[in-house]
Amino acid sequence: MNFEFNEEQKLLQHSVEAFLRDNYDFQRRQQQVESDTPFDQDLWRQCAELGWLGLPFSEEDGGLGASAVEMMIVFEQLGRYLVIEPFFETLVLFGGALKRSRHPIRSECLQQLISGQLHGALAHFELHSRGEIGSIESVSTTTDDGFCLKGCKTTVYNAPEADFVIVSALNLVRGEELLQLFLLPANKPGLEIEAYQTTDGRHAAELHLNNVHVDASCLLAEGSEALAILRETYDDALLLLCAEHQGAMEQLLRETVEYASERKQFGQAIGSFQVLQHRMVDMYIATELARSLLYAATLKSVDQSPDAGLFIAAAKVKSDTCAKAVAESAVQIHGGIATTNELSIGHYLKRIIVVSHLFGSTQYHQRRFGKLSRQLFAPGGMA
Amino acid sequence: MNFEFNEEQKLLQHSVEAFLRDNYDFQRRQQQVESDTPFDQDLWRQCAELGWLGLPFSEEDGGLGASAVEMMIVFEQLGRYLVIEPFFETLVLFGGALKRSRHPIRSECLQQLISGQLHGALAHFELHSRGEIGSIESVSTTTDDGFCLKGCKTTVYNAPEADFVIVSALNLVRGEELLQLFLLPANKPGLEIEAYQTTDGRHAAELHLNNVHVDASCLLAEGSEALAILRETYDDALLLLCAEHQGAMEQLLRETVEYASERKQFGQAIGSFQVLQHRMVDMYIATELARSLLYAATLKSVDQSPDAGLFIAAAKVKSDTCAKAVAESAVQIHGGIATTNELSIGHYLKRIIVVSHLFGSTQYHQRRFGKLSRQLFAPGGMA
Amino acid sequence: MDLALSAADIAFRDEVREFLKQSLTPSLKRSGDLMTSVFSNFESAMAWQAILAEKGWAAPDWPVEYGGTDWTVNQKIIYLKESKRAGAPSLLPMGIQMLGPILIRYGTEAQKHELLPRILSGEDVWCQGYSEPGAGSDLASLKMRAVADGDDYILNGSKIWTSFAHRSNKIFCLVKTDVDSKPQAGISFILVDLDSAGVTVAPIVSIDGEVEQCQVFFEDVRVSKDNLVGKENQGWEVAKCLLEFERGGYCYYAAIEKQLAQVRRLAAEEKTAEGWFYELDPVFSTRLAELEIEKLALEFTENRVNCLAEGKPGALTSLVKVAGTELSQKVDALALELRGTHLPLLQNEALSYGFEGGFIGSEHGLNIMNAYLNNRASTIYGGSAEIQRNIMAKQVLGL
Amino acid sequence: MDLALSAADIAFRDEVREFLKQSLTPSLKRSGDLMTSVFSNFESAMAWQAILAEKGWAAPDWPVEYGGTDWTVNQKIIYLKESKRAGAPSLLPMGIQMLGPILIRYGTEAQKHELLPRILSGEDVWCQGYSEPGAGSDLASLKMRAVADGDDYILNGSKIWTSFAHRSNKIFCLVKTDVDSKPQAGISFILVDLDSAGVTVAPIVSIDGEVEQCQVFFEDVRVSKDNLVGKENQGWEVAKCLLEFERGGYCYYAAIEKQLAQVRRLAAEEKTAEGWFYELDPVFSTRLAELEIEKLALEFTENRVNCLAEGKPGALTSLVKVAGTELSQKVDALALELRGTHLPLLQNEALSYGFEGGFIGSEHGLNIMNAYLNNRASTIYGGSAEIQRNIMAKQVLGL
Repeated sequence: MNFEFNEEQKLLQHSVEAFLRDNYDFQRRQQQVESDTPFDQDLWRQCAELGWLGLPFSEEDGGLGASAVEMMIVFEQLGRYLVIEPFFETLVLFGGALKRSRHPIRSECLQQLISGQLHGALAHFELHSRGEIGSIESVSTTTDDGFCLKGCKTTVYNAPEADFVIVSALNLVRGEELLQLFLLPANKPGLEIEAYQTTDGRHAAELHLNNVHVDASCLLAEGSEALAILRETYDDALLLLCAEHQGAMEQLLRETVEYASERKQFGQAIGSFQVLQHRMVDMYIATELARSLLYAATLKSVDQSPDAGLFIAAAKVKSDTCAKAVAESAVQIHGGIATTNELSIGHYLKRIIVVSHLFGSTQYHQRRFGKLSRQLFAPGGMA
Repeated sequence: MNFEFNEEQKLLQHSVEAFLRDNYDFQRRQQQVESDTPFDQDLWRQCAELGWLGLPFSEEDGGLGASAVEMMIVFEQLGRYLVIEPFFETLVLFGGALKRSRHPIRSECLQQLISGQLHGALAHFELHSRGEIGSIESVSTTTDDGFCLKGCKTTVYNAPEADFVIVSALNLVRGEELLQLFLLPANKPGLEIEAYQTTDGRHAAELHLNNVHVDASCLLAEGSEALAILRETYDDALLLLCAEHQGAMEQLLRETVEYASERKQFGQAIGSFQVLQHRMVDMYIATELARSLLYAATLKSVDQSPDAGLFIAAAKVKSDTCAKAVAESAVQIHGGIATTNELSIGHYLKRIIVVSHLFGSTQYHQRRFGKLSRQLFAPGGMA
Repeated sequence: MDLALSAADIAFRDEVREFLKQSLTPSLKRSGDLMTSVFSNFESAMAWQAILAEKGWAAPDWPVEYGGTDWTVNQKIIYLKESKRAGAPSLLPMGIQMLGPILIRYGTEAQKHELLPRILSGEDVWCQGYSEPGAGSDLASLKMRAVADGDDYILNGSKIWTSFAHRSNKIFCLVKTDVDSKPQAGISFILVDLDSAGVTVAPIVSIDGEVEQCQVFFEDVRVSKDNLVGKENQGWEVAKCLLEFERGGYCYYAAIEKQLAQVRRLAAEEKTAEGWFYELDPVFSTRLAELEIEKLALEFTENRVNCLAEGKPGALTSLVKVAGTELSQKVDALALELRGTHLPLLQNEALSYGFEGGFIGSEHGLNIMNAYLNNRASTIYGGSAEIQRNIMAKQVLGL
Repeated sequence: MDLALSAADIAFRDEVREFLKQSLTPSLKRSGDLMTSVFSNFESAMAWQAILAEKGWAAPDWPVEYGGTDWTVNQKIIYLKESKRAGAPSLLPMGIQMLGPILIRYGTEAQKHELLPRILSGEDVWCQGYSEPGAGSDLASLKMRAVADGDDYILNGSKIWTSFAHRSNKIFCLVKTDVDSKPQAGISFILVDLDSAGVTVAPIVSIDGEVEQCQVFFEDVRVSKDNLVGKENQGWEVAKCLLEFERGGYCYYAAIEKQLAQVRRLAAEEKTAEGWFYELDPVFSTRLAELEIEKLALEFTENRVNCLAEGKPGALTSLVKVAGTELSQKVDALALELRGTHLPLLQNEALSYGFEGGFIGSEHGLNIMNAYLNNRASTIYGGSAEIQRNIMAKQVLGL
């Protein structure tokens, strides 16, 4: 066992951190959030030039074939700097689903993505899914030359900026519901994008499928293949959300300790009050415990270990719980100022709360862990 | 609304407290616990002379007809002084069930009880009951001249000292299980009492019903009447356990604050450390919140309000939770010494843990509250 | 000891219920149901105040001669509880709840005569100038100065966390009138027109995108000495008294009961990942039962405190404030779970008074993310949870 | 970064498993499964130590020349984990874990030569004289004195919380050899025979009725200066080093894994009030899942710490101690629920080594109430949870 990054990984961590430190301080981030454009296209192009957009893709798709560990390193920094550019949506969700498909368009599409010219969104979950991949209601009906899609996808991040959208629906075939994934251009007639800015400074949409007619060629995958694509993509995604949380926790702890050391009340630095000291220690403990599970789950995922799913569920529960506690403590210790738009603290809190509920709540992942645990742990324990 | 005791109630509180202060300090209590006799017969007789054993019984039964408020007052003091004498078992459980029956022996039996000459035990719950009154497995078979009882009652407090035992069993009548309550002399053949001292310093037993043959005259009640007797008796009992917790919490808080003010470490009283101060404040908050629900539930019970059951479940949950937290904090703040037999703190902890699990766990009462709450709260809220 | 309502109280309760039934319009009720903080939105609060003022119920705590009521403590509790339960908006407390009682106790006859009616009528909207930048809970360290100049003072400094200053025309302030004295001495309590020359109001945008708080800047603002409440340099006494009104004048459990009602409503509408309604989910039910039980404990604690103190708030208000705000935050967390995937949507305009347009997601959960975010401040303002615990350690436990 | 075990480690793991399968008798395993504290009962610990000593595995952390092993950090973790998982009793740590490494680092050749073999063989049973009455976590304020008298010291004072002093023949003590110096200076580390004249051992009965702790009294006890470990007045350095061994030498997650296994076993046997098994109860399962997840987080934190520190315990041990003991107490609470109505029964004799008599209730839950009560002390001894947080605030956060 070994929990140290190797030299290349340290280099990657260093260069992402240095880039964001120079290009992404909180003030500039806020200017971007409050501007008319959803994110910084120049920055995106720079990242493409740095090769970062190619990280999670195989070399034959034009990427760098980085592992989950490298992705974790990058997302920790994205979380730390509250980056709103759609790395998660375009690379991990859209790109993640696409790269796992066998569709002829895959390679071309990914190459455009890697060069920074193409954005995508994955529109799978719906109002009632609550994280359960199998639980959607959108319907695909087979037509003469393809399919007709009906339904509504909820809170689809990056949909307003996407060139392509991957959409899921259920097709009733001989009384069985067959899961299908489609790759559609975002301007497809019938695809209505009800866009809004999100509380965490990004852009998302309700995506209405109003009888969207698509060619058979749009079918990306179906059945167990489609399910596997989604499951693997969301497993990756959950891990990277944990990594984002991790970066946020680190930064919240750092800023809180700094603030508490400077801010005076009743004639002394508030960091000298034992109750606040212990609360900050609990932030530290939470951060470290979450980090351990993040590492463990990421490495299990790299190993494609049979208990990887179990560890990912565990990491998500722990990461959500810890990140929420850390952010709430950071607000409490900062006091009123942290509840304003001015300070970064409240923005971390918002991102953490939102992310913690997007793909199923803590309760959901806890229950998922329980089920997987009974399967894996029960007979004689894990090896 | 009014939450003050009236003059008689204050007087009662004062006299019980004064009596215990003079006669029941912790050292003497421990001598009694470590002695050969389960409890102090002299003290019991004194209490009989003071009339306290008659409190919960009606005047026609020779009692004083005190309300749940007066009983609460007494039990708070019993809890505060960790009294091991079987007020709860003989008066509340055994006496409580007996006084609600219409059996001819009732009055005579209660008079003996009130005069301090008779002890009893209520043997209803079994290993798998977990607080659910309807959930027992002991069987009663109808015979020519009575019944034959088989089964096992678990953790029957005061059984080793009881003259009479009230025992429950299910009789299969026309395919329906009929709940029956029997009043038996404790030396009845077949009634095997496997006695032990409990961790909270009292005496209890596993009570084995090895084909106990009883006359028809031993039948105290059956069917819905038996169920009502048990339900009302245990509702009273739960409230008085909360009252006991309440007295324990008060005393734990008092002793902890005192200890923390005196005990020095690192050159200062440990009570000057802010973290311990806040922990003691949380003990105080818990104690007061629990007290409020205890009062509310007791008054609902006096009023025979339709939501009394709901409030009793709520009070039990809150009281158990708070008492456990208060006792654990008291141990933590006292440090190692509180984990020894010498100090009272650990004995409060043991009593609190035991009591919190005897008639169903916190989880059980929480669930019971949930069920009752859905019935009562749902349509338009409470009046 | 008893829980009984007297016949008079029952009659009173029925009168309140009937009044609420008649007077709470659907728009007002919607604003009350979808509150995102302890404050209602400004428009609904003022609209509801106008209705109450007409009925004579706008300031129950004031003496009858000033337009108040002669209600007993019990009746005030009944009124608060029934109003919350019916979904009435909250009135802005700065004038009615805070300044009013102070004027009645410390004000001159002229001040009472002139100002109290204007509070009731809504002509004057007051805000509170207590905290200053860099000194949140630490009132004794305030820096804003009032220097005497003939019959006037010249004010310089800044106040922060002044709720609704951007919607107010007046402010009451704590100012330093003697800088050489000890921290708590040399403080005075003074009334200032916000349209005075030299006053600037800067709104503070909250993390939920709304503005409730402001910072107010004072640059050589001239105010007549007639505007002092109480004597010069005795403002600390007035301030402490007001803090007690602020802490005591709130019915936490009724607000939490409303939160819980919302949670139950959503739990009957929203489904878990397993496909059943949340209200049928055992884990969710257990968490809800836990909080309902805590609500009951708080409710009867507040009742006890109110009965004990006969309406006069005491040290126990610290307990109630801590227990109330912390419980309320636990209910928030449960509500987040129900709102689920729609949490990123802050649809602030859909929460405004009289809104009739469209929105995304369930209407019953529209305010949940806002309320969660806003309510983080409840354990900070008005004496943080830490300060309250310090107070209890000292005053109650003698540590 | 990887989680992989090397081929050598896998072979080692299999060797450990095979050894445990062969050597752990049912009585030893029962004692291991029904531990009521961090200590096994004395008899089973010594019996297991004898078996390990024969195998050469009794003191993995010692150098090979003194009877230790050359295991890597990973191998030591594997060994600890497999031992716990198989239900092996714990060895008493005072000799092997604490004094041994101290002697190896600070002892004279004579001390090492004479004492180390006697620790391994079980001839010497050591206890630890650190805490004194009135100074639990505050080691710097100790009062026990050693006054030089020729080649000897004369010892006077008292030590408390000396685990298993009543079963030991020797004690290592921190004593004050220079009373005029600053608190942490003037302390020496000395070895004492418990059968010396003037030593009295008074057992302390715990709230679970067992004796693990003692108080030891020293009245004019004469000890040769040869019994110093390290130099006179330099005991503080030795003590600090030992505290780190004490804090670092424990595998919290493996013990918690065992607790959780017991909970799962009971949950498969015990039924809820509703009549189904606890393992099928959604609320119970959720609570269990919560704790299992926390256990995993702790497990990989301990793994990380062990890898980082290459076997040398550092400041992160405070984190592990706090997280480990507090989690362990949460598992206790869940176990109480399962034990239910049988909690009042402390059947201590049924927990003794080799016991074959009868008892009441499920055997799998026999130790639950004892373990709960005993484990309350885990957040107190060895530096309380509060002290550990103070340490982290200072050392890690720089506050």
